[in-house]
Amino acid sequence: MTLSWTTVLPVLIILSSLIPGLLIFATPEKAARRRIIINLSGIFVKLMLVALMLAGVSQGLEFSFTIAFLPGAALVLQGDALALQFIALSSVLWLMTTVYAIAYMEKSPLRSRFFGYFSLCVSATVGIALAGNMITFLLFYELLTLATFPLVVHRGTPEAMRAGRIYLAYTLGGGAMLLMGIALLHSIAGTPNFVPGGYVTSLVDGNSLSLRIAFGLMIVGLGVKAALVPLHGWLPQAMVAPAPVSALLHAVAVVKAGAFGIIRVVYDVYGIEATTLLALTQPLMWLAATTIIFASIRALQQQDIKKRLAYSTISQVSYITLGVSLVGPVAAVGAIVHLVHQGLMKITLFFCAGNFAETLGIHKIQEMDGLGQRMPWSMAAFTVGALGMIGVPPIAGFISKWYLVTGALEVNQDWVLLILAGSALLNAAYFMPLIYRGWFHAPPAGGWHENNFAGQRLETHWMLLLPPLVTALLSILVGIFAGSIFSPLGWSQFIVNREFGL
Amino acid sequence: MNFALLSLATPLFSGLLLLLCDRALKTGTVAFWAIVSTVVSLAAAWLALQDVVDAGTSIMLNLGGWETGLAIRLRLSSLSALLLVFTALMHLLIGLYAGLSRQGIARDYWPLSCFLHGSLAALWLSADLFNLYITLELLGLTAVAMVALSGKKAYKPAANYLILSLAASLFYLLGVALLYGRYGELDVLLLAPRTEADVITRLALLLMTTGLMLKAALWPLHLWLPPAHTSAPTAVSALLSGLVVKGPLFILWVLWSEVAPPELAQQIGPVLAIAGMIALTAGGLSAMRSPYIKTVVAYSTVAQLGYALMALGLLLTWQLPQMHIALWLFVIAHGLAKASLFLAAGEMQSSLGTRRVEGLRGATQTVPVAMFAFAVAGGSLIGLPPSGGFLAKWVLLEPLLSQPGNWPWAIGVLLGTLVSAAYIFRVVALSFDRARINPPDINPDRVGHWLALLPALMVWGMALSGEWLIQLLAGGGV
Amino acid sequence: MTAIELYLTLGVAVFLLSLHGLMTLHDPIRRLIAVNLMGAGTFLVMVSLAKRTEVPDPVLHALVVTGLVVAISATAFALRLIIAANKDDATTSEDSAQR
Amino acid sequence: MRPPPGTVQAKETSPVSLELLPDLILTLLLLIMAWGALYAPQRADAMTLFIAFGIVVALIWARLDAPDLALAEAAIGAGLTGVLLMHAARELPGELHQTNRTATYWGALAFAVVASLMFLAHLLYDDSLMSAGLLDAETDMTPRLRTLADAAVPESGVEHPVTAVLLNFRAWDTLLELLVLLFALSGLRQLFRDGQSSENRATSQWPESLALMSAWARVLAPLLVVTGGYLLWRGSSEPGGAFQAGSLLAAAAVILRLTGLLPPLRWSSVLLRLSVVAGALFFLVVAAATAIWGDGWLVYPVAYNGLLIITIEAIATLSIAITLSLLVIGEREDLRT
Repeated sequence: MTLSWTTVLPVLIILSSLIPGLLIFATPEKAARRRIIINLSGIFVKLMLVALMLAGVSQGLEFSFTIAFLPGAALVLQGDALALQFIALSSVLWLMTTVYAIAYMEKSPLRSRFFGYFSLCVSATVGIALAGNMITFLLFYELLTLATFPLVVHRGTPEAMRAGRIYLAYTLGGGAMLLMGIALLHSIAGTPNFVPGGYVTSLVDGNSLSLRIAFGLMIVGLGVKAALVPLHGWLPQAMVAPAPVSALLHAVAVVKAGAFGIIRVVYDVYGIEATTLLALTQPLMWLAATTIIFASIRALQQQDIKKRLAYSTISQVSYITLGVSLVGPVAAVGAIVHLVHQGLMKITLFFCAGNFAETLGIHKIQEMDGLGQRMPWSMAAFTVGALGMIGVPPIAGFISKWYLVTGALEVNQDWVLLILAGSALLNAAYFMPLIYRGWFHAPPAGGWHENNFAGQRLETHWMLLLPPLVTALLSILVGIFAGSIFSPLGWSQFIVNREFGL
Repeated sequence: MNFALLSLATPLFSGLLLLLCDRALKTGTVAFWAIVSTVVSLAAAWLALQDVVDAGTSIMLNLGGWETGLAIRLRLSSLSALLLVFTALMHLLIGLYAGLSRQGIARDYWPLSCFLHGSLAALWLSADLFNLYITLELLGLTAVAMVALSGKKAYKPAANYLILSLAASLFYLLGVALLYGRYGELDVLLLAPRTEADVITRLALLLMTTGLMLKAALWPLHLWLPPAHTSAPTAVSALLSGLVVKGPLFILWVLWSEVAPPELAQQIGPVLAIAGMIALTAGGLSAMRSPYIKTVVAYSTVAQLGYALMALGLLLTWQLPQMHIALWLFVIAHGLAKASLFLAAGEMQSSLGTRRVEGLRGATQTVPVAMFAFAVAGGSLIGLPPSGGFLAKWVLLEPLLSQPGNWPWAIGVLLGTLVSAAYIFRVVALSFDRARINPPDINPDRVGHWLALLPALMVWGMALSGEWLIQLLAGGGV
Repeated sequence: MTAIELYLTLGVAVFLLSLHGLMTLHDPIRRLIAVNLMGAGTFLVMVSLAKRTEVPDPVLHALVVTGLVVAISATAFALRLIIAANKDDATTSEDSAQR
Repeated sequence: MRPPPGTVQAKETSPVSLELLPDLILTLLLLIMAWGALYAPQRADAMTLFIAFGIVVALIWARLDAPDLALAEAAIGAGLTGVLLMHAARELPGELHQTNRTATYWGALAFAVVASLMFLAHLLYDDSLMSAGLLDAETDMTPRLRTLADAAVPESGVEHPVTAVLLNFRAWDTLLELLVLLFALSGLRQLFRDGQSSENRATSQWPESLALMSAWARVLAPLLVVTGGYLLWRGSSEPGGAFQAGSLLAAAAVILRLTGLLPPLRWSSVLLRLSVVAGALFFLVVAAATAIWGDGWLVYPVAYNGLLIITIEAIATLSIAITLSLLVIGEREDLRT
C-alpha cells in the first residue's frame, strides 16, 4: 500500500477531528480560549482537506487506505462521491454547531469533556462516510454509539441518565444485530470493498434465505439509528440532551449514519438488482411509509417543541429510506439530496428552538406567542426551516420532495404519492401553529420566564444567532441554485449516475 | 527450546533468590528485580516464539535424555510459545501496576508472582499427564497464597478455594492413574493414537474433565471464584482472573483434542458448548445483579469463560481450525481485558473509598482515566470492534453462520454479547450520573489509573496484529 | 477375587465415600479430612494397579510418593489457613465449648 | 504352575479364598475408619479416627509390597497430619457448622454401600472392568513405561527403581515437587503477616511436669535422625530416599519443638532461609548446569550420576525436613521475625 497523498488523505480527514478531540480532553476546564482555538483550527483543517478531496474526486482520482485487520476483511477507507457529500455536510454543520455550542455552553461545567466527545462523534461520522467495506462501517458505527452516549447524558440529571440507558439499550442492541448481519453476509459473500452495483447479485440463487435474513438483520441494526418505526423510541427521549447535541444527533451524526448505512447496504452491498430479485424493496418501502405517517401523527400530539421536532426528524429521515427503497434513479437522487437538505433545515429548527429556550426559557409550544416581535431574526430562520420542511418552494425541502414524487411515479408506485402528499399536509399541520403563534399572537402579558440579552443590539448572543441564519440562508440558496453542478442536487446526480452506471 | 526453558527458569530462579535474600533487600529492590526477571523471561519467550515460527513444527525435548516413552517430554508448539509470551506480558503489566501504583502491594507478592509465572510456564510446556498434575498443584497453591496476601478477610474464601482445588486435583490424578493403568503411557503424544472409547477411558476422561472444570471455574463448578477473586488484592485478582483460570482450560483442551479418541470428543463437544452458553448467561445475569464492583468483574470472568468453553465445545464437535483460533484469541483477549478491568475496579475502589457499584456515580469526572480504562476493557469483553474480543467473536461467528443448522449457536453468542453489554454498561452509565457525585479522596493516584489503562489499550491494539495472531494460531497448536 | 481387585474396589469406595462427605459436610476441617481420604483412595487405586505384576511397578510408586508429599504440604497449608480464618470467631465459641 | 511373569496371579476357583482373609479384615477396618473419620458426631473423634485411618493405610501399603509408601505414609500421613489435626482441635474446639447428623449418617452409608456393591458386582460378574484391560488376566498388563524404566535402571546410577524414577527418569517432577513444598511454606508465611499476638502458638508450653515426655523426646529424636540418615543412604539401593528421610527428620524436629527443647528458628537467619530454599535451588542449578555445559536439560553426566543423585537427595532431605517441620509447627517467631 504505497503511502501517496491519495491514500493518506482519508486518514488525515478522520484525524483532523480526532486529534483536536483528544487535545481538548486534555485541556483544563478554565482554558476556554485554548479550547476554542484548537476546536476551530481542527474544523478549518478538516474543511480544507474536504475541499481538497472534493476537487480530487471530481477529477476522478481514487482515495483509498487499507490496513489488514481480519482474514478476508481489511479496514478500508474509501473516499468516493457518496462519502464526500456526507463528509461535506457533517464538516459544515460541525462548524455551525461548534460556534453555536461555544455560546450555548458558556456557563455550564465540563465543556472540555463536551467538546472532546463532540469531535470524537464527528470523526466517527466521517469514518462511517469513508468506510470502504462493511467491517470498517461496523467499527465506526459502534464507535459512534460510544462517542454519542456521553453527549446524551452530558447533564447527568436522573432524566438524562434514564434517556442515556434507553439510548444505550437501543443502539447496542442494534449494533449486535448489525454485527450478526455482517457476519452472516461475510460467511456467504466475504467482505470485499463497496462496489456500485453491489457484490451479492451472483450469489442470490444459492442462498436466498440467508441473504434475506442478513438484509433483515442489517436493516434492523441500521434502523435503530435511522429511527425506523419500531426502533425509534430512543430519539424523543434523547431530547433531554443540550440543544447543540440534539442538533448534531438529528441533523448530522446519528440519524444520518443510519440512513447512510441503508443507502450503502442497498446500493453498494446488495445492489439494485439483488434487492429487487430478493423482493426486499417492498417491505422496506412499507416500513418507511408507516414511519413517515406514524411519526407525523405522533408529532401532532407533542406539546414540547423539541419533542415535536424529534418526531418530525423521524418522519423526514424515512423519506431517505423511502427514496432508496423506490430503487429508481430519480428517486435515488431525491433520497441522497434529502440527506443534505433535511440536515440543513432540521439544524436551523433546532438552533432556533435552542435560542428560544436559552434566551426566553421557552420550551412549550403555547409559550411561543409573540416571539416574532421579541426575536424577529430567530423566528424568521425558524419559519424558513419550517416552510422548507413542509416543502414550500424555493427552500431545499421542495426539491427533494419533488424528485421523490417524480421518482415514485417513474417506477409507477402511485400510492407513494399519497403518502408524500399526506405527510406534507401533516407537516403543515404541526408546523403552522408554531409559525402562526410566533408572528400573529401578542406576546404574553406577564412577559417571558427569562429575558436574557434584553435591550442589546441583537436579540440574543451573536454566536447563538449567526448559525441558524447561515443555515437558513444555505437552505434557500441550495433550493434556488439547485441546478448548478456544485449544489447538493448536482452532486447527488453525479453520485447516482455513477451508482446506476448511467 | 532453550529459550523457552530460559523463560521458564528465570522467574523460578529469581523467586528463589528473592526468598533467599528476603531480609537484605528493601521492598523497592525486590520489586525491581522481580520486574527485571519478568522482562528477561518475556524476551526469552519472544525468541522462543520466533524459533517455533521458523521451525514450522513444534519442538520436543525429552528431559534427562531418556528415550521418548520414559522421560518427561516438554513440547514447545506455536500455541504454548504464544501463551508463554502472553503470561510474561501479563506479569509485566500487572507487576508494573503493583510496583508503581500508590495502592502498593505486600512485599511477599513479588516472590509469589515469580513462582506463579514459573509454574504457568511449566504448565504450558509440559506434555506429560502426571507432570501437568504437579503444575496444576503448583498453580493452585501459589494462587491461594496470593489470595491470602490481603489479610484476614481473605482467609475463609482462600481456604475454601484450596480445599476445592485439592479435591479437583485428586479427581484429575485418579483419571491419570486409570489412563496409565489402561494404556501404560503418561506421555500425551504417545497416548493419543492408542486411546479407544471403552469404559475405563470414558470414566478416566470424565473424572479428569470434572477436576479441570472445577479448577478453571467453568460453569456448574464456578461458585468458589467470585469470593476468592473479590477478596484478593487488586493486582492478584487481575492475575488470577486473567491467567490462572486459563491453565486448567489449556489442559482441558490438550485432553480432549489430543488424548481423547475422536468419537468421545464428538460426544462431549455439544455438552461443553451448551455449558458454555449457560455460563455466558448465568454469569452475566449474576454480574448484573451483584452490588459490589469487584464481584461484577469476578462474575464476568465466569461469563467470559463461557465463551471459551463454547469455542472448545464447538471445536471438539466440528474440528474446525477457526474454532481453535477463536478459543485462544478469547483466552488472550479476555486475559488482557480482565486484567485492565480488575485494575481499574481496584483503582476506583481505593480512590472513591467505596466497594459498591452505587458509589461510582460521577466517576467520569472524579476518576476519568480509571473509568475510561474500565469502559475500554469492557468494550473488548463485549466484543466491540476493533478490540481483541471482537476479533475472537468474529472468527467464532464465521463458521457458525455459514450453515443455517448452526444458527442456534450464533444466537447464543448474540445473547452473550447483549448480557455482557448489560453488566458493563450498567457500571459505565452510572459513572456519568452528575446529580449525586461521590467525591474522590484528595489526589487520586494518576499513575495507577494510567497503568490500569495500559492492558486495555493493548487488547484494542490486538486488532492491528490480528492477522499475525490468526496465522500463528492456524497451525492447530499441535 | 484376588487381593488387587479387593483393594481396587476399596480405593474406589473410599473415594466415593469421601466425595459424598466433601459435598455434605460443612465444617472446613471435616471437609479437609474428606479431601485427605479422597487422596488416600486415589493412592490405593494406584498402588493396587502397581501390584498387578509380580514385582510392583516402580513408576506408580514414585507417582504416589510425589502425590503424598503434595497432599501433606497442601493439607498443612489448608489447615493452618482454616485455623487462621476461624480463630477469632472461634474464641467466641471457646467459652461455649468450656466442657 | 507358576503364572508367567507379568500376568496377574491365576484366579482361584472360589470367589473368596482363605489366603485373602487379612486383606478382607484390613478392607473392612479401613472402610469403618473412613466412614467414622467423616461422619463421627464429635469432630475430635473424627480426627483420631482419621489418624488411625492413616496407620491402616500404611499397613495396606506394606501388604501391597510398597515399602517406600508405607514408610512415607506412616511418617507423613499418620504422624505429621496427626500433629496438625491435634493443633487444630485445640485452636478451634467448637464445631463451626453443625451439619444435621442423621441425614448425613444414613446418606453416607447408603451412598457407600450402593457404590461399592455396584462396583463389586460390576467387577465380579460383569467382568467388563476385567476385560476393560485394567485387570486383564490374559494380556500382559505391564505398562510400556514400566518396562522402559526397568531396562534403564542400570544406567540411572542407582539400583532402587523407585529412586531411579524419582531422581533421574522423572527428575523434573521431583524438582517441581520440592517447589510445591516451598510454595506451601511461602503461603503459610502470609498467615502471620499482620502481626497477631503470639497466642496463636502451635506449641503452647506443655506442662514441664511431663518429664517423661521430654525424657522420651531426648531418646527418640536422635534415633529418628539416625534412621533418617540410614534411609537416605540406603535409598539408592533399597526402599527409602529423600522424602521418607525428610519426613522422619521433620518428625524429630516436631517432637523436640513440642517439648520445648527446640528454640524457634528465626526466619531472619540466612541459614534457615538457605536450608529451606537449598533443595529446589540446587536442583535447578544442576538442571541449568547440565543444560549449559552438559548435553541437555537434566541429563546427568554418566561418569558421576550416582554421586550427583546422592548430593541432590541429601540437600533435598535437609530442605524437606526443615520445610515440613516449619509447615507443621511454624509460628510467628519462626516465619516472620
